[in-house]
Amino acid sequence: MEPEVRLLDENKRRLDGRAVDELRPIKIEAGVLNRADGSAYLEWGGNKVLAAVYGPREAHPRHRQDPARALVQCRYNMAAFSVSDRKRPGPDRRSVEISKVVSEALGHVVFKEQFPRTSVDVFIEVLQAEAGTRCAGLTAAAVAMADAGIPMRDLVVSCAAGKADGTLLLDLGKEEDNLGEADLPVAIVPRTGEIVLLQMDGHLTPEELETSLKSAIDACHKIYEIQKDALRRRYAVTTEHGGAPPPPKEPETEADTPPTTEEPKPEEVEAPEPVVPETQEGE
Amino acid sequence: MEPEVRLLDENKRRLDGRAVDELRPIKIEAGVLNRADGSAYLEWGGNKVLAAVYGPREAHPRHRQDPARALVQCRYNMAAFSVSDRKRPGPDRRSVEISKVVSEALGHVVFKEQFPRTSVDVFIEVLQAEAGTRCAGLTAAAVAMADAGIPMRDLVVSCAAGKADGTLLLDLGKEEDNLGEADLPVAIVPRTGEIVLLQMDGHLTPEELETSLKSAIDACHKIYEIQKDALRRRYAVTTEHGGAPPPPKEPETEADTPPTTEEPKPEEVEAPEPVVPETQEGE
Amino acid sequence: MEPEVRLLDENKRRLDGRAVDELRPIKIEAGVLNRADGSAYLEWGGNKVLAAVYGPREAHPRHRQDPARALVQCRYNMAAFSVSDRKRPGPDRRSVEISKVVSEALGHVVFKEQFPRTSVDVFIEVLQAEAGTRCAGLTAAAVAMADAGIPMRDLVVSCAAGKADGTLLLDLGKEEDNLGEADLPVAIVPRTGEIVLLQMDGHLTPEELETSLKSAIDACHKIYEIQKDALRRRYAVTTEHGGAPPPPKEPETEADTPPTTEEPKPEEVEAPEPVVPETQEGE
Amino acid sequence: MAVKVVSELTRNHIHRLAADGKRVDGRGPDEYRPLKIEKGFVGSAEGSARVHLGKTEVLVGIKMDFGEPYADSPNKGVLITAAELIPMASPDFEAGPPREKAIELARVVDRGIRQTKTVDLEKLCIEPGEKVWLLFMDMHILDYDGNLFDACSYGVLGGLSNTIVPASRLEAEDYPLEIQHQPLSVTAAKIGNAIFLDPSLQEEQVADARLTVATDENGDVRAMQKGLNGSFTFDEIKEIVDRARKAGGELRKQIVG
Amino acid sequence: MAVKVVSELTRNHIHRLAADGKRVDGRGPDEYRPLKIEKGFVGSAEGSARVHLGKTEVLVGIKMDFGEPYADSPNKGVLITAAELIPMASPDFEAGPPREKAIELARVVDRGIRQTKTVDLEKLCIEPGEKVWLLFMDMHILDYDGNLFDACSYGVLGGLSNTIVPASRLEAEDYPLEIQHQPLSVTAAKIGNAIFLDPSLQEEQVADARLTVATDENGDVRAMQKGLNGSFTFDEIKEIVDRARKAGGELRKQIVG
Amino acid sequence: MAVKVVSELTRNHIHRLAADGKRVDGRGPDEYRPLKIEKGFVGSAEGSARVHLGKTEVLVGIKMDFGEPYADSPNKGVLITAAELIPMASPDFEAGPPREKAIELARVVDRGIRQTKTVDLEKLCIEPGEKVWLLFMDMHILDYDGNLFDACSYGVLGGLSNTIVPASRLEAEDYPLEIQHQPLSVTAAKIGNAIFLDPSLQEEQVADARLTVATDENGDVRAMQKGLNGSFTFDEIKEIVDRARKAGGELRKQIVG
Repeated sequence: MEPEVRLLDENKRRLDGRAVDELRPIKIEAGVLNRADGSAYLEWGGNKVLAAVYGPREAHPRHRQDPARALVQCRYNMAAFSVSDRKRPGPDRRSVEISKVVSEALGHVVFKEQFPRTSVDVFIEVLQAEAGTRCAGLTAAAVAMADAGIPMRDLVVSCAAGKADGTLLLDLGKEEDNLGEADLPVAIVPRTGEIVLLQMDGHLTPEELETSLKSAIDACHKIYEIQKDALRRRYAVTTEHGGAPPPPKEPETEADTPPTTEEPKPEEVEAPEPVVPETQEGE
Repeated sequence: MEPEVRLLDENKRRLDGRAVDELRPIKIEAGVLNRADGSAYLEWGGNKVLAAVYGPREAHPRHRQDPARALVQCRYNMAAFSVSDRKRPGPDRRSVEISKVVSEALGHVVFKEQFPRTSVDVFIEVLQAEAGTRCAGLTAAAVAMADAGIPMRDLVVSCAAGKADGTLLLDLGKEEDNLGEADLPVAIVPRTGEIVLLQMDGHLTPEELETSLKSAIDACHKIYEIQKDALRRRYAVTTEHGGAPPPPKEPETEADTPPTTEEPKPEEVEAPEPVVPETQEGE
Repeated sequence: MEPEVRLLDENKRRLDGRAVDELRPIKIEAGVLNRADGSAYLEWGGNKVLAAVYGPREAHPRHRQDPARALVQCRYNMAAFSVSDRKRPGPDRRSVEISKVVSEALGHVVFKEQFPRTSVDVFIEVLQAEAGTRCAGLTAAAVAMADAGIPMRDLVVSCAAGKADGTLLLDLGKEEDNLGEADLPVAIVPRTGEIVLLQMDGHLTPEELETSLKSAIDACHKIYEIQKDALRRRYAVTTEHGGAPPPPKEPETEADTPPTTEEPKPEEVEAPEPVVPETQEGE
Repeated sequence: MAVKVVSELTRNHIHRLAADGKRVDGRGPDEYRPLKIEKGFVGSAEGSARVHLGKTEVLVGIKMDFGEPYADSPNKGVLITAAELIPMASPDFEAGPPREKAIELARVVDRGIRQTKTVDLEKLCIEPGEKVWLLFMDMHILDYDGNLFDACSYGVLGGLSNTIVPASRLEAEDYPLEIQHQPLSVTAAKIGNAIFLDPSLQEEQVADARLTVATDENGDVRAMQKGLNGSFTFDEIKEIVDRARKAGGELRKQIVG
Repeated sequence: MAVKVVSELTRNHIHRLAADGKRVDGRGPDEYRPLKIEKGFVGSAEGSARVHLGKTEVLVGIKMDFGEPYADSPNKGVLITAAELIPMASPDFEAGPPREKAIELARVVDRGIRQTKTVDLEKLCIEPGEKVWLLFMDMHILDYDGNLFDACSYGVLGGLSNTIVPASRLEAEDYPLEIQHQPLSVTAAKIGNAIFLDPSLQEEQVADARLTVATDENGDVRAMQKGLNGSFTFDEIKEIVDRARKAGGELRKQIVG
Repeated sequence: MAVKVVSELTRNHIHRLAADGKRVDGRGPDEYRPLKIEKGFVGSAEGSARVHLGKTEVLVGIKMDFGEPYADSPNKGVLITAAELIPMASPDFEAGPPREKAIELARVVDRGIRQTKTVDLEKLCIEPGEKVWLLFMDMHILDYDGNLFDACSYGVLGGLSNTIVPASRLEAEDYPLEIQHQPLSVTAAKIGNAIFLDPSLQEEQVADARLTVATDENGDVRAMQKGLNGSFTFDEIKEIVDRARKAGGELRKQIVG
């Protein structure tokens, strides 16, 4: 794993010119599909991800229904052509695991008790992949859920930090991910700072872990602004996609908050302007 | 696809001696199985096909039931030993597609509204295959449905036309199918001439397509007579297969019509003596 | 199949030193698992087998329920690491067949009519395999069923006889099984001598078959004592596995009979002291 | 497969007759239903046989192809047996991968053929360790009125006995497959205390236990399989083996001629 | 897929309009919904096209890899077509292996491409009998508002027309895949006695019969597929072929243009 | 797997205890249940360990075989990890292919082993690009009373530490597999505001969130996995990592000795 390729130049600039604590460019658009109850398209560096949400709808098969609350069920899928070597269609073990942890993370913010016996079905399709697809997919899925008007405490937002070439990096790119020493995908609920997804593989000292985790969390807050902006644009426009967008199921009360603030928590600190420390991240 | 083997001699005779507009020999026997509600055995050139029908019976799984009408569900299957290279048991993609188009074609003639929530299950087993098995199977299946006493407007009958060696041919044989330029399987309801199955692959000009389609339709009318003859023989004999055949579920009213004429359509032109034009066919 | 390895020396001693009519060492322990309703661990020569029983519990899927009686459903499974060449996880055709015949054998002794619509689920896991695993598994399963308090007429006990190197042998070992001429697994209900499992493959004259069958049956009676002993020990101890064992669902009435004698059959001959004839066995 | 229910009336009727040694269709205890074997029915197969056993009908096709030998028998061809209980044959059969009933059927028929060394697998070796003949025995059940074990056993033996090895694919001449032995299974059903050979479907549905015994042309036993929840006594086993040997001898004449 | 239910009201409304030759969205009988093709959308694919046909959206990716040729065509590359009706696209689509609808879709699109010899498979041979290019055409349905046959047909042709053969993996230079023909499918739906091209989902749900016709740039027919329980007359077939040729010509300009 | 229901009574009881920092079975917050490891239990495996962690029991078998390396690591052996939640172990486990719970378990345990470079995969190369050792780590769950992540982690490390490479199959001498590092996972469950290590099944069923941390013998972190719908604060993560490092050190002594 000692990379022969140098991933950082003498000025600590990365292969794609980024600083160690710099995110790849991120672009989100909400409400891009017609059939789904809610949807979002996200580009994050070379990642292109689509998320769609159906529900709350009757969960099936029936025996999976929970009589006390809604299920939040995510299916993460990579298109066959999304990677260099064609991926066989259908879920592999990696996809199954990602679907599970993403479902758990999204489940935290949904007011599940309001919709017993139903399912909120979230579909993430990776159309083009370039390191960090689970973070990209989860971030897109939260926007799609808001677009679908699913009552939620807040959005969920995800970003990875990591280590490559001996240096802590934010939001690992492809080579950094392949040749790097550690990857730490994180997802948080921005208003509370709660960590709802956390995975790690590689090699980090406890101190490095703490620094990386903080760096990823800070980046999440930045990405949160992009999410909210996408939702604001979605409900500002009316006919861009041929026809007025459906009103969200929950009325929007404030212009600058997403339509998901069913239960505002005024006592919580508003997401501060994130300060990305001298660290680095990646998937 | 320029065949090195010549498929026609200088007199326009085909490899098996047929004229361009000549069908292979066809033989049908109705009521050949004991357990099934209706059945038929068909030989068509080198094809040996068995069809069996069960139903109308409760459709299952339940969630597939249609509260307003019966389903007509066909399963086309090739025995492992029916082709030169042993076929892996179980449905392949080709079988799934054939099952679908055959189900749709047969569904057209069944009085489905009389049997809501049920299924008419049709099983086609290809025991020996030699080009044109879907036409053979569909033709046998219609006889088996009549044998089962399923209320139907009419039989369905199928034949293919096509092109090989630059010439339009009726009812392509094995080499003609493998080396030929086009195949056009057709199924009709003979009394009305309605086309209920139509597939094509290859290369035909619009004029060739029209000629071939006409040729296949004309051949269908000839085969219809063989179908009716099989049903007449079935209800003329009593104990050939050990035991009297079960009476059809709908009473037979005329000796020379199949037991399927639940709703006679006297205004429709009786199938004319088919005149096969100077054309040719195949699968 | 003419073995180049001699499986017997000049004194008719086998590779592992056994006499032709000698069983491998057998050890059974009942009640070894916590979650299962009943369980047993068995070592038989190089075989290590675990059996667990759940039930009677609601059978599912529902459409498999029998309204008149309980199902007895056994799943025989080999751990991937139980054989020299790693076995792919999941049931192969051999396992499916063994599960079927073992289920049928165990089903004979259960008072199934007492528990309509339920299932008695028996799980046999082969942890280490060395010839004769179905006999080992079935023998262990019967003890686990008794441990679970399933009302049974009697235990079931199993042993194989066979032929190798031209000689009839009891309880074939690994090489004897691989290179031998015949294998005859048998299971009986010891109190009545009824034969509830019988399979054979190889080559035996009718006389050899009779002798082998008798030999296997006699051995079964010996193994029955080991089964009963395991159950006696199970209900004599109280806290060996951390916590008192659950009382069997049916009260134990006699100290020296297994807790399964729900319906004692005093008229039946008590299992006689088995006399193993000059024969031999194997799987 | 859903649980097969037979009316209590039918069950009692068959059991009452059986108590008198009588069968519902009037056959004697060891009497087989009419057996008809049509060999070479399938031209696309290397060998085949269509078997009618009463109202039960099976079609067996033998196919041969090239393949690799198993690592532990590099100089032997490979025998592959499969049974399909297609839904055409019975309202109780379902489409889909083989369930336990089809698997048991294929394995028991295979055992009879394999254990008897019906085919000399070493003669099916083409290049040791590299290339051997695969011999596929596919059993297609067309009409199910009981006793598939025997019908398939006869179909396989019948199919093998008219198989032509397609050696011309190897630039040699085609030749008939050599059959070394003629194993035949005979199946008995126990109904109450009666034991009948060749059980019909009705008999199978009310039977307590089933025993299939495959014997070779010398009357030696090559494979056995007991089925169902019931039991046999030691003496019953002996008796069935004896009756199976006798019945097998007569059936063999009809099948291999 | 569960049975799709449309209200009787909707059904009657569409049928009444159709009786007057009118469509529920105001289109003319042969008028296609707005078609938008974005080629090269997927950078990780050798070729790709994102297609919007009205509110229907599909993404087609073309991937190339090395593989072995089929035994009966040792000097030809291999074309592999797959469709995924992912549950994102419709509440009626389920996760899991492709069902009959997806299989039919993939096979019909494949037939159009293959029968037209759109790609010269012999040029995809690297080493005869040993190594050839596999050409994967994966159709990902993202938003389902009817007429997948045509949307996928256009996506595949669009994707192939911007495919770069990654020959640099063979120490050669990458080069654009050559397209020999431009097959395009046109799909018609019959509603009562009316026949409309490019049926929307609503129209599909109430249609009696469906016919897809793939024509090449010369207007010759290369593939056809009739669907649904209804029927066509001989004259209707002729008419549809004629209309398909005309419509195909115009669509072709937009796609390969 | 059906939804696991725990009575509200039990749930409240455990939560009330947790609010006081107490556990339902009287253990301290960082106290593991009794751990018993029996190495070499399975003679047919190259290495094995049977683990009792309280009433949870798992059996891990290590098998080695020849195979081909991955194309992108031609000089490395291949590690394959699988978990079977067999229905023997719990009324909630079903037969069949592994579901998401088993897949997550296998992947998380695998990650700990792989990321720590516990085994030097380059030493498992036999012939670069051609032939390498496959190292199968199969985890068989026999009795399920919670915390499978840790029980399996210990079983795998225990199994690897007594694995003998069967080099005699290559005409060499068998030798013990070298273990380079000793990763151990420690799992914490959050119940209300309390955090307990080694959750029992009852605790798992009422827990809000779960965190598994695999550390090596230096206390560095090698793998983590958060589970369940609940959340952790930044400080809780730090605290758990700290407690995991301490607990891991003590457990390591028991396992690798």
